[in-house]
Amino acid sequence: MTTDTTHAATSAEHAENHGMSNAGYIRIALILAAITALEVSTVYIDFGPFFLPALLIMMAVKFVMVVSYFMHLKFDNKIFSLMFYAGLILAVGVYAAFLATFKFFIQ
Amino acid sequence: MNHSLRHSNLKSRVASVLLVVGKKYRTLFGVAMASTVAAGCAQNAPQDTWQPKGPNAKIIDDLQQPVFAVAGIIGLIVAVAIIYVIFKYKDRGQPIPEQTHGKPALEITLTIIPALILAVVAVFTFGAIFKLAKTDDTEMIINVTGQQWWWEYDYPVQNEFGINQPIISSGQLVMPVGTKVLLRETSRDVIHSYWIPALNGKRDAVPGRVQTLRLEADKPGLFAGQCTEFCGLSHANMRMEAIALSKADFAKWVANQQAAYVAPEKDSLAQQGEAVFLNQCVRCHQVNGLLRADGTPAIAAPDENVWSGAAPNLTHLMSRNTFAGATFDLLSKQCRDEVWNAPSSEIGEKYLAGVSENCLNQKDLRGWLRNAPAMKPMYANPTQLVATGGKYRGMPYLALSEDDISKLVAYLLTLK
Amino acid sequence: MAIIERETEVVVPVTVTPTSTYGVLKRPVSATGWRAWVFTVDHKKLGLMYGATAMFFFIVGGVEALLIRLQLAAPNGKVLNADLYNQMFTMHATTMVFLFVMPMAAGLANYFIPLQIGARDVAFPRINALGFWLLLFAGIFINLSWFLGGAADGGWFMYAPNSGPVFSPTNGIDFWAFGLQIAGIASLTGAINLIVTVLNMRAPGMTLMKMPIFTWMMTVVQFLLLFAVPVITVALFLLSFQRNFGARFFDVAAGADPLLWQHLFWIFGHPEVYILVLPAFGIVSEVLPVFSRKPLFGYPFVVFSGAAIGFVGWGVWAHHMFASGLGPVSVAVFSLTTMAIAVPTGVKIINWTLTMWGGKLYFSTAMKFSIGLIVLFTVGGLSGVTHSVAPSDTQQTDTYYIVAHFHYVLFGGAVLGFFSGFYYWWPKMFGKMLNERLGGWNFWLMVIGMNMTFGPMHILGLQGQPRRMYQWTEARAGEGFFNLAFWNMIASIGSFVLAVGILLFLINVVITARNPTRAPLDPWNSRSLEWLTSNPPKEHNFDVIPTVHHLDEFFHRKYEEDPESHTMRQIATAEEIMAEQERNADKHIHMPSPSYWPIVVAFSVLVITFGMIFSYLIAAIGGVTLLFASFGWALEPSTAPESDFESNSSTPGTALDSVGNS
Amino acid sequence: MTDTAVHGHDSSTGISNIKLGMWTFLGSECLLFGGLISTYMLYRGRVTGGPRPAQIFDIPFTSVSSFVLLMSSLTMVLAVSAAHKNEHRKTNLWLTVTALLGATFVGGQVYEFTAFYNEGLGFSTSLFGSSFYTLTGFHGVHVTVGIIMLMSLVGIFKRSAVPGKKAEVVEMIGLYWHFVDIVWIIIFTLVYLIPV
Ligand code: HEA
Ligand code: HEA
Ligand code: HEC
Ligand code: CUA
Ligand SMILES: [Cu+2]
Repeated sequence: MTTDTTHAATSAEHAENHGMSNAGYIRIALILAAITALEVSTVYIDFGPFFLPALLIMMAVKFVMVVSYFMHLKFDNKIFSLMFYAGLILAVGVYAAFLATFKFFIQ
Repeated sequence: MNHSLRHSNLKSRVASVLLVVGKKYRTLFGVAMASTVAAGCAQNAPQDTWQPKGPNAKIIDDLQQPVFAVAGIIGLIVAVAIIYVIFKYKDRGQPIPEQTHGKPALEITLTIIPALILAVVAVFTFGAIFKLAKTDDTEMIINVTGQQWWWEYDYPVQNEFGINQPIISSGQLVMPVGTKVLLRETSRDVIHSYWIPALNGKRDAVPGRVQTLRLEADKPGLFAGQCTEFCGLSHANMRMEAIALSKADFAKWVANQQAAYVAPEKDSLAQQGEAVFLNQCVRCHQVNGLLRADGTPAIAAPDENVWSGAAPNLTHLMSRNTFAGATFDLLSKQCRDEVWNAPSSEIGEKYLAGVSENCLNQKDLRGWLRNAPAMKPMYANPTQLVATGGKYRGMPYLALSEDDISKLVAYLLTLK
Repeated sequence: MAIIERETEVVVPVTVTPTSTYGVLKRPVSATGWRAWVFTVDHKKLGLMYGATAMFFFIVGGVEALLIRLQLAAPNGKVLNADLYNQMFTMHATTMVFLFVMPMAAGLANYFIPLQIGARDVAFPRINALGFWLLLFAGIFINLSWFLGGAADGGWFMYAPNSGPVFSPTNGIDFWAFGLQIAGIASLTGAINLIVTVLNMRAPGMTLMKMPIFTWMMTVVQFLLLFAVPVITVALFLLSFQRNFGARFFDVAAGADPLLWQHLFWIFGHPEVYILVLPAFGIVSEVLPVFSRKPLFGYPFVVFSGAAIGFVGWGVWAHHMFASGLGPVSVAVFSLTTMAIAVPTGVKIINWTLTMWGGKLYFSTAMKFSIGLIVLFTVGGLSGVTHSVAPSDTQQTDTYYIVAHFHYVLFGGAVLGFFSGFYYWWPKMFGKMLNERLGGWNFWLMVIGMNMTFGPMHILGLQGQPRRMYQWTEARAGEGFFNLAFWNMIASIGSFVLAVGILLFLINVVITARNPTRAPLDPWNSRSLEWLTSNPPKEHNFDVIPTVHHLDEFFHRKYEEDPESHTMRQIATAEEIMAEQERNADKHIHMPSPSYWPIVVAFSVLVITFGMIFSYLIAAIGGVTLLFASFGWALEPSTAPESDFESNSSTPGTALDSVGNS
Repeated sequence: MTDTAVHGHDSSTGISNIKLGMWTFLGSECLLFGGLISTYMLYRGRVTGGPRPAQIFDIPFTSVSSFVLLMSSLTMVLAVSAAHKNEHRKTNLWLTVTALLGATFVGGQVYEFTAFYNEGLGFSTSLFGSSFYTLTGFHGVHVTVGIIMLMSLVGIFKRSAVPGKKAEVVEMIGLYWHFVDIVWIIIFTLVYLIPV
């Protein structure tokens, strides 16, 4: 269990888990670019009531794609996902509740 | 039985059980806290939270007494269990016991019981929260503004109470009994909190917001209160009192507050005092109806001198019993006691008498005029007011001569 | 329980430390004397340094508290003026919370987590050292404000807009805000470090559900820190930007809502209170089983309830704002969640009681403190439940009833827990036993003193005495013998009883240090892995990394169940087990080498913050230093190359000596 | 195990300490940026003086710089990939490109800030101003720190070959970089695209 063996273990893990070729990355990037274009289009095209949900969904999709593929979370040990998503979900939950209390401000 | 818990049959039955338990074991909570209670409490502590004097405070009290009792009982159970274990299982040379790792069934039971107790408490809590938040049954509105370090009351025009022009007062809140009064609170600088324990819980006065607090008194009386949000240097000296008057007495009070200004008699000391006042005080303090020597109305401009932008309106100063954030008495000790210890039925009369020359607490009022910041910590040293652009927070030291002070006192005494 | 120490004469395994310096700049060689401490990256030394720092600040905060009590002993107190009083309680709370309880917990976590999980150090030793130095500098920095124009005076939750530049024109709050930022970085790095350590460096066989409960509770605390610290970081940035760069965040004239600060502070602040108390819960959960000779009752329940407290603790923050004007819906929701949190906490109380139930109780001082915690924390917890009933809380909030609540949970919880830990672990940390008789006095004076001090505050509060008042007046004190004056006086006297109790502890420490008798290897007949090391542990902790088969591994190496009577029968002594360890010791253990960089980096951060207050030029200098120090850090390998290690087996026991040097 | 050298601070699970540490840190950063974003969301409409968001935002411009930052994530991941394959020159190349794209983004932000300032939105102008500059400024600082790290890495690699761990170091900085990118994904939508 020296540094070297540990490192060997991790790079071995990478070798089999990398899951993506450079072409794959480029494909992801293209999808991301396309979504961004779509996002920006909402400024110019009126999507009516779908506007807000659509924007938020696109945002979430981009977010998850970068995290899963560029950051390898999809292929890596689950514990990394746990650490990151715990923070993310907590943040979303707490801050949503926080903003909600301002809305519930009744008097 | 308390009316606040009378919603449904089941609820009220649970409530009455809790209440009986509550009354019976009222003191146990304190006992569990290893203090001698009940007998140990001060009598007539003016800010006692366990002596409601109006329906809103009663809603709270009816809710909290059973909760205190339940908490006390649980505390006692834990304490008894620990003492029992200590004596029963102390090391008497017995063998090391079996290494058991717990009994899930017992565990789950002992988790569910507290959860159920709390669920019951929660139901009543919800009821009380929404009852205390009601505003649609309001009968009278008073605007309350906190600032460093005193409270201003502003009674908007409400003809049904004889209030035909806004009344502005400070320190002591005067209200009619048996009337659902709604305070609309805000602040001119930092957060303060309005609290008259006998009438209701606290509500913060937050700058930029208007927040409401219901008050209602059952009987005429004087109720002490204190600002309870830390608001800087003189937070400790930001007190207030609520005075509940019978409806008739309240009408008299209103009438007096709206009475026209009576200028002091010619060539009296008071008239000289008026001149000093015009010279020194009116830049901050408004006295309605006061005219300058040239006959124009004297309008105070506190916003140019004081950071919060206001100073107490002194038009009817002597109708109040206390001054400077209810920190000091305007009444001498003896006269004060007469008002405060009067039976409920006589309070109105005694209070409406205001401050006469004989009853005036000369010492404190003169001290105040001599050097206000020495009596009550305030930001009044001009060299330290860079951050406020030279504006005071509180009343400054004015370097008045004793002569002027005497004149001013004479004048202030006319402001009934 | 008397265990005679047996002289073992096995080959002492050696820790090899590099003998030459290397790296871009020269690297400190593990030495003796002050260098051994200042450049150390050893988790045990850092733990002790955290502990000593925390203890120092405990006394500072305590003396501040005594001044407060002196002032309030009688009406119209004249000991302090209003301005000074406001600084005093602000700094009392800040010191106690951020510079005593949190560092003390960090110290114990540092010292014992690696030992309890069978590791040789933490995951990032240099970051560990950085954390300590940042904390120390933060403490010094905040307290320097006393001498540089006045300390912070806004109360420990520093509500806006009262904390704004207009209402608090001195530098005190700037010191406070920047100082807490530094302490925040320290906590954050510590949290990351310990989380990784716990997740990644457990000895073989130690699954999460075999982990000692102290480590578990500390892990929950680290997660709370991990997520709570950034929230106050944001709040402090907003405040500092407002105070120093003209931002408008809490400027009502610009339309700001002062409740923003309250939310941000309490989103941090409530998890914070569990950060303060869970370490103590962990200690108690170690101590009670040891002195009951029984495993912790319902270990999984205690673990999950700890996690549940940590989790639910995120959804209750607005119970500090019941009077702020949230509106009834929010109030109702937060009232409910607050009640909910009493359930998992109750689980703990119940499990501790049941752990003792049916045990074989030995009342050492450590045990006394733990039992004291159960009872006194419960009192504080129950008053907490009375606050959770929002309408009642509007009568209680900002009165001494609240002050009573939080001192019962903080002093009766966190502080008693720490003292339990001190008595329990002292032999492990210093190889000496604290005097038990003095310990008894220490315990009783502290418990009596604390009840005298904080018990009356329940009454004071319910009688309507608001907190944070530099003076109280007889006009509002009521009549009768037991009026507010009486209870205030009792509380003040009590605080001095308390001080004497704590003084006895310090005396005990001195006496113990002078006493040459060394502690036996396993004085308490303990259960968890940290006792599988010598007293104090060697630099590399374990001669062999243990393989774990049980919860309470160490106990199960010593005892076996008698199949008939179901009682436990001893099969080995601690000495035998240790001797066995030494025989099989790993031959060649590389420990991380000391480093200059942690203290340099920490110091540059200190310089930057000074500069933020006094001159941007200084800040810039600090920034440049920080940049270079970071490069130095990054370019320094965390261990020396193989060739730099040289066996120093000729001087066995060096590691022990250097730790014992304290 | 007994005969090999045992380092005191090694992982016993095979999971890299530093990577786990990095992810833990990023989890924590979610609450940092969450707080700043929430503050902005609360205050974005509070404009007592100075321009409103919709009056000054230049969506096409920001879209372009957002796109630049997004693409820097691609180059970053290519650098990581090259590092794992031990392609030193490619690694350095992609790292440099990433840093350049990042610098372009920061440059865009500096330009944007100047433009807004000239249109009357200062840090102290309004709550919108304070919270906007704080949020985007924090993000900008994160990007800048990332650029410094990338450039330092290139410099270090050029001078000496960091043995063994190189790929891991690149990967860590990559994680940080991507995180900064995803924060911008959120900011771009919530701040710029949802009108006030
Ligand atoms: C160690 C720190 C700590 C801990 C553990 C707690 C624990 C709790 N706290 Fe406390 N609290 C503080 C520190 C702490 N608190 C501080 C510092 C403040 C003031 C900050 C300031 O204003 O300066 C404060 C303030 C505070 C308030 C705001 C008061 C106000 O300002 O108006 C409230 C309101 O709900 C509250 C509630 C609770 C509750 C419900 C718990 C619960 O977790 C308690 C749970 C425990 C028990 C209930 C006892 C054991 C349980 C059983 C035996 C089971 C059976 C029980 C029942 C069925 C009830 N606390
Ligand atoms: C962990 C936290 C912690 C701890 C341990 C304490 C410990 C103590 N606290 Fe503290 N306190 C707080 C946290 C804590 N407090 C907080 C958060 C507040 C709120 C502040 C605010 O409102 O902003 C507060 C506020 C507070 C107040 C209210 C002030 C006010 O509202 O105006 C009071 C008043 O009595 C008080 C008293 C004490 C006392 C007597 C102790 C004692 O237990 C101290 C015991 C320690 C010692 C006595 C030191 C031992 C010293 C020696 C052994 C050396 C002997 C030397 C000499 C005698 C010179 N505290
Ligand atoms: C720069 C402004 C300023 C000037 C000038 C000033 N005051 Fe004041 N005064 C205040 C403020 C502010 C308060 C409220 C202080 C407090 O209670 O915290 C106050 C309070 C008072 C009170 C108590 C009022 C109450 O209802 O509680 C009296 C009486 C008083 N002043 C009289 C005077 C007299 C008489 C003069 C002139 C000689 C004077 N003041 C000059 C600002 C001023
Ligand atoms: Cu106003 Cu406290
Ligand atoms: Cu809380």
